[in-house]
Amino acid sequence: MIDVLYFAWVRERIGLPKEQVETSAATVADLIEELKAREERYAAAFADLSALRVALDQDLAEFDAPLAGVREVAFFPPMTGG
Amino acid sequence: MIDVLYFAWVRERIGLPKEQVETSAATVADLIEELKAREERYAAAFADLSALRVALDQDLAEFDAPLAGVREVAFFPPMTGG
Amino acid sequence: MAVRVQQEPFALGAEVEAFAAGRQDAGAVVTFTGIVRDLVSGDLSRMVIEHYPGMTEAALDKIEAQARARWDLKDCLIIHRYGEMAAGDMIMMVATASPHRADAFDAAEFLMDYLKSRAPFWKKEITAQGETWVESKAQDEDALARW
Amino acid sequence: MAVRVQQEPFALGAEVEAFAAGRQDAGAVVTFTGIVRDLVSGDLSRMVIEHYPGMTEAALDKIEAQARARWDLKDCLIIHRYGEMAAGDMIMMVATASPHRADAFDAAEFLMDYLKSRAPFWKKEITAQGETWVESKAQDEDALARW
Repeated sequence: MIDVLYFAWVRERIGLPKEQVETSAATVADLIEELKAREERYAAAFADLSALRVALDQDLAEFDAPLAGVREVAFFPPMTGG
Repeated sequence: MIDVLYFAWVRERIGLPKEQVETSAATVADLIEELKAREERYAAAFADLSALRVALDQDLAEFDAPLAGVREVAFFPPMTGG
Repeated sequence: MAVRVQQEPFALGAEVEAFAAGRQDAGAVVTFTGIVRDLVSGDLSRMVIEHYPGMTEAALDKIEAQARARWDLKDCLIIHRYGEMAAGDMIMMVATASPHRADAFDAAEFLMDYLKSRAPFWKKEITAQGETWVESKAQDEDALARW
Repeated sequence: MAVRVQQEPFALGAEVEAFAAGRQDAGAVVTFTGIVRDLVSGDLSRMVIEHYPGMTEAALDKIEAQARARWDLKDCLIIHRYGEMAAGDMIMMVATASPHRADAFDAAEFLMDYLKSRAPFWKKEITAQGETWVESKAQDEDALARW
């Protein structure tokens, strides 16, 4: 069981800020494939990975990063602070 | 007749902030030679021109600049504002 | 050294005054303040900033630690707001204090460059025409390359 | 746009607050503040700043006009004090406001670099050991080359 968080337009497109996902995905990319297979809104949100960023346990990561031991995955667009 | 101003250690070395000088010097360098010939304190103040700056009518200038039409000459060390 | 992530406004003048007051260890203090611009002239617009509680503080702490490791900083402050703001409202500020003018400037620019692209904030502009998520700029990502 | 040369202290917080308040035309405000450092640790020291009345204002106006010609500045402020100051006292400040963060930073650094070497101010440090005119640094002159 893993917490999956969505922010900004990713959150709006998927329609929720957070959910718990039962998964045995080995990497972030695998998890994304599982989510895309669920419903159209996920497929839409994850259509262009170059427009997305991912954080594992609140640290920026790559899409090929392993999920072993990870408790929180967050997906969001490039940040626009400052 | 020209107003000659001194600032910072130039003022302290020469012993006054301002004086009127009767001169027919063609350039700043000529004026400096006239002043140096006057007294030891002038010779001391103008000993090293690389440590000095000059302004003509409140605008930075070079030592070979002409004095024609100039009403105010100021000598001072490199500036240390900020 | 302080990092604050908050919804409520901050008092820029009081913050800067307190940061710089009586500072005898550092002759140079630089501040940057980000303000909501009225992008759509004459239009009543708002901005909403979303953030990632927990990660935001961790990211800002990390950016601040990098700045302190890299430059001679006697003090450093980062304040960033989230929530709803109107045009003219202050979004965030950074302040740096150093014995060296170049260090104070460079560290403040570094903090801003990293904060723009590495701290989990997202801006949304709301105007009469609708809502738009602000897109990140390639030049903001490129700005990181100089450090 | 303002240049102020004055003996009396200025209120940094109030100045920054007034400069940035409600500014909808420029999302980026940068300030630099120069403070008297206690160079001789534990020693009661003072600083005296001499200037060239008339030329000082003209030089600062010129530097400010150059900055405005070069960057997209919506506003610009220079305050510089002269006379006697104690460690911890504020000597001067500059502030810049621009729609672009890089412009606000660059213009503030430009103002500082030129102000250091081209505005007629001279600093003298007074300690128990005596009085010393602060010497200009080669690096301050070199800093002008980048603009």
